[in-house]
Parts: sequence; C-alpha cells; structure tokens
Amino acid sequence: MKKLIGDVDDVVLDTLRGMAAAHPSLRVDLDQRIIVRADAPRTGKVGLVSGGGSGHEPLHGGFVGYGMLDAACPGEVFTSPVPDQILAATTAASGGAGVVHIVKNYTGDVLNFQLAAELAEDEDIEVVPVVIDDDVAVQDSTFTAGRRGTGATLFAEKAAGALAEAGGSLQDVAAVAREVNERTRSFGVALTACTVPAAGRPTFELGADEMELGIGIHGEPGRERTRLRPAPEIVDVALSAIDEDMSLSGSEVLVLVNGMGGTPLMELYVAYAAVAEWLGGHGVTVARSLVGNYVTSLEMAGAMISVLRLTPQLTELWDAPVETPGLRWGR
Amino acid sequence: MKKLIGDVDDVVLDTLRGMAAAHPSLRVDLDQRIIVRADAPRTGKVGLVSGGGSGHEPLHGGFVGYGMLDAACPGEVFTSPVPDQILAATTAASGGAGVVHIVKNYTGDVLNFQLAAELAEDEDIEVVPVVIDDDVAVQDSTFTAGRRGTGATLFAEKAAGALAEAGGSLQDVAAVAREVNERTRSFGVALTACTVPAAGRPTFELGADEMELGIGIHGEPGRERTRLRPAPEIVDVALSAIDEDMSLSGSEVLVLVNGMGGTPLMELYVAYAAVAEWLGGHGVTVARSLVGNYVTSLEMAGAMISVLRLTPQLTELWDAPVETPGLRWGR
Amino acid sequence: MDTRRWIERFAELVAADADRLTRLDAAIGDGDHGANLNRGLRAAVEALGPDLPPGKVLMTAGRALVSKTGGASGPLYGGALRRAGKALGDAADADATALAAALRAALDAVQQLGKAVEGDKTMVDALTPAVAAYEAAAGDGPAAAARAALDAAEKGAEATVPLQARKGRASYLGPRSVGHLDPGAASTVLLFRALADAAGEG
Amino acid sequence: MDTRRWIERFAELVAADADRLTRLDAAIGDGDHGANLNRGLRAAVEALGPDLPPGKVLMTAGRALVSKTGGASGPLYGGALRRAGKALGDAADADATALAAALRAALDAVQQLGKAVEGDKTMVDALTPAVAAYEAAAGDGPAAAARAALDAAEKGAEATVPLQARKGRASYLGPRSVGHLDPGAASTVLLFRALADAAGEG
Ligand SMILES: Nc1ncnc2c1ncn2[C@@H]1O[C@H](COP(=O)(O)OP(=O)(O)O)[C@@H](O)[C@H]1O
Ligand SMILES: Nc1ncnc2c1ncn2[C@@H]1O[C@H](COP(=O)(O)OP(=O)(O)O)[C@@H](O)[C@H]1O
Ligand SMILES: [Mg+2]
Ligand SMILES: [Mg+2]
Ligand SMILES: [Mg+2]
Ligand SMILES: [Mg+2]
Repeated sequence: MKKLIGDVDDVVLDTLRGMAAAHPSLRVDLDQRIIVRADAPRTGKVGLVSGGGSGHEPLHGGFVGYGMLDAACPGEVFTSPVPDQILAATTAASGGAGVVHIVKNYTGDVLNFQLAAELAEDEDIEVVPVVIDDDVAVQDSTFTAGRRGTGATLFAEKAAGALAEAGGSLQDVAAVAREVNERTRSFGVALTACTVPAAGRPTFELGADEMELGIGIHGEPGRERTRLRPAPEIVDVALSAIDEDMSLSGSEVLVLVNGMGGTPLMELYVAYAAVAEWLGGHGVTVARSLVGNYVTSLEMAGAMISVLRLTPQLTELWDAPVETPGLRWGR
Repeated sequence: MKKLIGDVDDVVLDTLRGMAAAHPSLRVDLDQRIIVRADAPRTGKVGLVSGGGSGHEPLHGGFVGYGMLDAACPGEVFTSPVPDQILAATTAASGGAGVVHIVKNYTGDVLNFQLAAELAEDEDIEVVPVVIDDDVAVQDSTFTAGRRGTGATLFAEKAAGALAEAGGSLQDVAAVAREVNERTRSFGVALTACTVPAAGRPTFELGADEMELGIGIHGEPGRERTRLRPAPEIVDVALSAIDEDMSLSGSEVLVLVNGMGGTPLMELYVAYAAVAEWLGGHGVTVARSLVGNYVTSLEMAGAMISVLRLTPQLTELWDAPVETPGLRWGR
Repeated sequence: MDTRRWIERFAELVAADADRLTRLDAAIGDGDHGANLNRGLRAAVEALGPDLPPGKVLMTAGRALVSKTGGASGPLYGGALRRAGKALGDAADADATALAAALRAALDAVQQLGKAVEGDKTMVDALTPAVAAYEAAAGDGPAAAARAALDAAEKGAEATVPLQARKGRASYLGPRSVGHLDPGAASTVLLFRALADAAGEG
Repeated sequence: MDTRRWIERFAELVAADADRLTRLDAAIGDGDHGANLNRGLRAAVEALGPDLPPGKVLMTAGRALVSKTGGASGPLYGGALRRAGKALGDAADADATALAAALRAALDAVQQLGKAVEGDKTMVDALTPAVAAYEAAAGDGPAAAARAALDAAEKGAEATVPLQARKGRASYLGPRSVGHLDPGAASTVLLFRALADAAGEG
C-alpha cells in the first residue's frame, strides 16, 4: 500500500488535523470529529449537515462554508459516521430553524443518520433527512438497497446551501435538495481499484487491460468488467445509461465530470470533451459544467459523470456565491 | 497504460477541446494550441504568458483568467512548446505594454521561449522572460542545467498576474515574479512513476515499498530512492532540505502542499498536518496555505512542498481576486 | 447465562477473524466489516462496568456498538443487542427461555431497522435459523441451545453463498454478488460461536 | 552531397529507432526524445519543396524542426541544421569541404544555444568528434568522410555512458545519471549514419 500517511489508524484524524491547519475559516473538532463553519450556528438560518465515510474528499468536509454546508461529520474510511457524531454536527449547525441532513443512500448512512435524527429530536432540533440516490448503475427496486448516492450529493449540498443562505425555510431547503436528487443521474467507471488504509490491499484486482463499469464510490467493483476502452466509448456507455433512465434531450443541464481521486485533470478534460460532444449531438444544452475531483474514492483511477436537468431556480442556486475549501466562487 | 483518453497522439488536443468546452471564459485556439483570456489583449495592461509541456494540469492553461495569466501555450506531454506557439500566445496577450514570459527552467523551455522572444521582438512586442528555478533537490551550480522550476511557478503567475491586473509596469511585473522565485523553495517526492501516453510505459519502476526523493515534475526519477516512509518523515526530509537552502525560521510563509496528480486530497491533508506541525515547531508562521493538485506530473502519486517567504506586498498580491479554472477567489 | 462473557468472547472471535471478515466484505462490499465490528466490540467490552445484570450488559454493549461501529453493522448489531438486553430486563439471571425471547427480540430489531428478509443475503440469513434453533432447543438448557443455534447459523451463513444480494452494499453488484459468503452472516456465526463458548464454560 | 536524402534518411532512422531513443530518455530524462525527434523530422521532410539547393534544404529542415519538435532537441537540432544550411549558402552542390565547414557551423550553433561542452553527457559528445573526424577525412571525399564521422560519433556517444550529466534533464539525477547512454548523443549517431548512408548512395 503506497500512501502518504502516518499511522493507518489515525488517517481520518490526521486528515482532520490537516484541514484544521489549512482552513482557518473552519472549526474542526478533533474529539467529536466534526467540521463546522466558523460562524455556525447562525440564528434563524436552516442548518445543513452532511457526512459519510471518509475517503471521498473534498466531499463533505471540503464543502463546509458560506453557501453550502454548516457542518460535516466524516466517519472512518468508507464507513458511515456514528449517531453521536452526527448529532454533534447537527447541534453545531442548528440555529433554531431546523436542520436538513443530506444522506447518501447506503444502509449504514441511512441507519446512523436516522438514529441521530431521533437523538436530535430529543434535544428539540427538528431534522429533515434528504436521501440522495442518483447512481443509475444500480437497479432501483424494492428488492435492493436502492441506488447509491454519488455526484448528486455535491449538487444537492450546493443548491440547498444556497437556499439556506438566502433564508429558505426548512421545508424549502429540504425540498430543493430532493428536487436536485430527482433531477440528477450519475454513472461511474474505474480503471483501477483503491486500497482502504486499514485493509492494506486493493478491494479488487483489475487486469492491465480491464476496467469496471457502473462503480460506486466505495471501492466496490462495478456491475460489469470489460476491456479498457477509449474515453469517447466510455462516455457513451455512461451517458447512454443516464439518458435511458432520464431522457436528456431538449434539456439544459449541469454536468459534472468527476475524478475518482487518482485520475489527473488532463484525462478529465479529455473525458469532458467527449461528454460535451455527446450531449451536443443528442440535443442537450450544457448550461453549466464542473470538471475535477469532487466526490472521490481514495486513489481510485476513473471518473463519474453526473447530469442535472436544470430549472431556472436551480441554475440560480448553482451560480450563487459559495466559499468553501472545495468549491468557491462569487466571493 | 490505463488512461481515460482517446487516441494517444491527440491527448493534448483533446485536453484543449475539453477545456474549451468547459470554460466559456477562455478562448482556446486548437490550431495554434493556445489558451487565452476571453478579454485579451487588454490595451495598456502588461501581458502575462506561460507555458511548458502538458501533463501538469491545471498548470498553465488552468491559470488563465482574471488576475493571473493572459495566455498559455501547452506543448506535447512533458515537452516544451515550440516558438511559433509561444509567439502566438505572446501576440494574443500583448496589449502594447509588453509581455512577461514565465519560463520554468528546463533547457527546452528556456531555448524555445528565447527563440519566441526573438520572434516577438521582430513584431515590436517587448518581452521580459523570468525563469523559475525553485527546486532544491537539484544542485545549483554552473556545472548543471540549474534547478528545475516547480511550485514557484504557480506563486509567480499569481503574484505577477495580480500586479499586472493592478496596472503594474512591465519591469515591475517581471520583478515581482523574479522576487517570488527567489523567495520560494520546493522539494517533491514520488510514490509511483507516471506514464507518458506516447511512451505507453512508466518512466521508471518503483518497488512496492520504495519511493523517490527529490523528484521533478516530468516523471523523472529523483535524487535518491529510499524505502517508503510515513508522511511526517517525508515532510521532515522535504522541509529540512528547503530550510537548509533558505532559512525559514522567523519568517511568514505561504506554503503549498501540491499533489502530483495521483494522490488524493485526503493524503495531501495528512501531509499538510505534518507540514503545519513542522513549521510551527521551527518558528515559522504559516500566513497562507494551499493544499491540492496544482502542478502535477500526469498520474504520479506523491507530493511536492513549496514554501514562499512572504512580504506584505506578496501577501497582498496572493490575496488579490483571481478567477481562473484552477484558482479562484474574491470574485 | 453470563452475557458479559458472551460479549467478551464475541469480541475475541471477531478480533481474531477481522481480516477474514474484511476480505469477505472487500469481495462484495467495501472492505471494512472486520475493522468496523472490531472497533465497535472493543468499545463495547470497555463500556461494560462491573457487576451488571445480564440485560444491562447487552444494553450497554449495544449502545457502545451503535456509538462506535458506524456502517450498516453498527446500528444493526447494536440495535439487536440493545433490544435483547431490554427483553432480559433487570433480572439477575438469564436462563435459556429468557435468552430465547431476547434473541427473538434481537432478530426483530434487525429486521425493523434493515428491512431485510431471509434470502436477501444478509446477517438475517444466519440470524433467523439460529434464533429458531435456539428456541426449539431451549428446553435442553443454554449450552445445548447455543450449540444448536451455532449449527443453524453456520448453515444459514453458508446458504448465502449462492444467493444474489438484495440488501446492503452487495446488492449493488447484482448477479456478481453470487458465489460469495455474506460478511454479516459470517460475523453472526461468530456471535453464536461466542454464545456457545460462553454457555459451555458456564 | 544530396542533403535532402540525408534528412530523409535521418527521418527514416529516427522513425525506426524512436522507441529506443524514448527508452534511453526515460532512464535519465523524461521519455520523449524519440517522439520529439520523430515528430520534428516528419515535419522537416514534409517541408522540403522540390529542387532546393543543398543549403536551402538544411535551412528549411532546421526551421521545421524548430517549429515542430519542442523540447531541448528541437531548437538544438533545428538551430544546427539552419546554421549548417546558411554555411552552404546558395551553392548548387556541396562537396566534402563545404560540408565540413557546415558541420562545424552546426556544432557551433549547438554550443552557442545549449552552452554544453564535451564531457557534459549531451549530443555535443557525439557531435564534436564526428565533426572533427569529418574535417580530417574530407580530403578522401564525402563518403569516406561521413564513414569516419559516423565512427567517431559512435565512439563519442558510447563514451557518454560512464559520465555524470551536467546539462539537460539528466543533470537533475546527479550521480544516478552515470551508466546510461545519452539519448541526444544516440540520435546524433543516427544523424551521421544517415549522412554516411546518403553519401554512400550518391
Ligand atoms: N438492510 C440490512 N439488513 C440486514 N443486514 C444488513 C443490511 N444491510 C447490510 N447488512 C449486513 O451488514 C453487513 C455489512 O456490514 P459493514 O461492512 O460493517 O457495513 P457497510 O456495508 O456499511 O460497510 C452485510 O454483510 C450484511 O450482512
Ligand atoms: N544544453 C544542452 N546542450 C546540448 N545538448 C543538450 C542540452 N540539453 C539537452 N541536450 C540534449 O537533448 C537531449 C534530450 O532531448 P529531448 O528529450 O528531446 O528534450 P527534453 O530534455 O526537453 O525532453 C539530451 O539527451 C541531450 O543530448
Ligand atoms: Mg462501510
Ligand atoms: Mg521533454
Ligand atoms: Mg462494509
Ligand atoms: Mg526528453
């Protein structure tokens, strides 16, 4: 295992230490393991909290700040946070107007956030959870755990954060996050596996000319293994899967070409060139785009494409000023 | 070779296509292979141009925009651009007040920029080159090609760009870039090699428990190969080398923990925690910091640390608004 | 029935087998089940104060598991033990009949939280037959009942191999989840091995 | 002396050997020397219009190399050929004496641009003895002179192996650059092999 880390058992703590040192605009509580906006809680503002396993940086801690999250709670690598920790983040974010939980749809995240919400209600904090499940690689049926939450998480945190900053109500902030989720679809591919520090070996083995289609963000293998293909073909697989699930033709979209952590920007731009061409050729207008490593899976090589069908309000919320370590514009 | 690309021969062109599609604020000329600010040239403003081999993204093209570069000219992967291309960028950037070339100190870059400057002078554009050579891993002597240009390039582009935006003169803009270079030292390590697409195989082989100390940004091996060490020890090697060359104690610094392309943010924060601790323990005040992938070497895993001894003016120039794909704040 | 010894033994077995559990989870999940349970159970054992009644032991351990494990298994095992502890109440002793009821409550808790049914390729596939076997053999005393439960848990776990997962992370793999032992079912076997060991000692 | 054939042959040899040149460069540089020269020389051959005098051929090729190669080798080889072409002037023919002077001018250009001296482990280590050998054998005619130059270039290139680099990227490696053949010296051997081949044909 080749990682720039110290003690494997301390990797999350050391990450938090680094974030604390690098970002004076954040309040990092190493004991509670939460990352909080320096000015939280803001009285009267709806609080926005998210969290999940570590290893997806900058998600979620890197999205704490003006116009986005009030607090984040990172669990162990690829392991959902525990209820006490989620509660601490919720309390830190609570300005009396309620708190929205953005929860990626994994059994562990859903259960732990649910328990935390119960604890928060004991402390008279109203919590509305929004579950994100945008990954089309997984069949959505009552016979599965449902779809995974991936790139839509970033979109939901941005839109809900902007609305909360603008004074939106608890119900409205939750509703916009839900709307973003409903209008977003994602599909990811992996060229390499990744290694959970505590495990010390890759979660799966891939041949030199193989790739995984339909991966998640936890180092799990995908739905299908195929031979390595050129970027335009991969993009076609991903966008066709998305388009089949949610027809894109005629819409204005926000598109994210998201690196999984080990893929350099150069390749993401190459992929984005293919994405832009595909969408243009299918009658889709790209109104906004984002290319980079935002929702990662440790050092996995690969990319995930997320497409959000915009509305005028969602475009406005996307464009609204944001000031976080991971996403910043307008101030 | 596992890369998200199409035809290997088109990788630079495809990257430019992607950048063009993703960033409407840039004018990308695919024939000339240059990336230009949409509003360039600005009459009376000193132009700022940089370029070099591709494979270092977001450097340089990702730093074109308000408060930073006017134009960038990316060569083939790890290969300096050619004079005609540099001339095209220079012409595009020229608003009549002269153009500063930020040139990383590699024989090829220096020679090609020199030839381009001669061509530009034939067209009555005054060009002042500033050569960046901040890498302490290389002995600086008249018997070598001199030190390599690495992280200081980003700092110089930011400072010179801010000063040019503020109306600084040709000589002043060049002088501040030179000053940044003189006050910056860098040291990098690699945990893995990287693969130039056209070559198809890694530039060197590293054992599972080996790393390279004192690497550059072109996939070359470093000065020394050692066993893999924990992040705090690596940081100590890097900062000791920097400190020995330019004493840091008592100064206020801007520090960059820069990923080489394949190392995820989590590990960079872990490294930054160690950096902050080391500097604090050695009487150095970290006034500003930046953690992320800015000056990369394709998909190489590893990190480079750059330290700039700030002055009040340099802090101000660093804080000034910037709006580029790779670096953005204040607007 | 010494529930404290049960939990301690469960922690020992998981610590010894953490690597295998993690490897099972890497194959069809995210490679952290062993680390998760190990972390949670260390906290659970630490949380156990002296001289607690059997029900209180399970409630305390369950709460610690919920607080420290994370992932899906934390709330599920934690909720199960808490509910089992609640079922035992404040009684100073827990005989086989009481434990049978407690185990049933544990199973109910897992199913309420996780919504999985038998055949979904989860810990429920080991837990369900184990609880039934314990109930059926409760009349023969705690040691015999625990051995029967262990036997059933092992068979139930083994039976997850050919199944396609419908709950938890493994469900993302679709047909590719077939042919692997479910890690949660594997750790449930350890839960009943610990019960059998503890009952056998006592 | 047919300089056009010389350049075409150089392009052929580099195309055939690009992989080896790149591998040499990967060992102590950045792994692009073969690709660079190959790209540049393809452009150079394309740039050659019909019926150019020998000097003009070299100037045109040199300019194309500068325009299309990039890297250190582009300006160096390009500058060398341009200067050699200039030395030949507009003459319709280039005999061995004229070519000797042109090669000397090429070497001067490389050294003016790159500031390397013999022993720095660069193309200069092959070019310097090759030019001297050509000059010394010019009296025996272009074919014999070119063969002598090739011989000297090969020896000069081989002699870079034990050296520590003091110019170019290989200098970054310090002592680790010892034990490797310099890629630019290797391509200079091809330049003289092409010259020998072209002179032998003519
Ligand atoms: N909905 C569920 N109901 C019952 N058990 C479940 C459910 N989801 C997951 N599990 C069990 O949890 C195990 C995985 O636990 P663990 O790896 O610790 O959590 P995570 O999946 O969050 O990483 C699975 O093997 C399965 O037995
Ligand atoms: N200063 C110099 N003088 C002469 N030759 C040089 C100099 N620097 C580099 N070279 C030659 O250039 C070769 C490398 O060329 P190439 O790989 O194409 O360029 P780059 O080093 O820019 O990648 C070296 O092997 C060496 O022979
Ligand atoms: Mg997990
Ligand atoms: Mg090069
Ligand atoms: Mg797991
Ligand atoms: Mg080279």
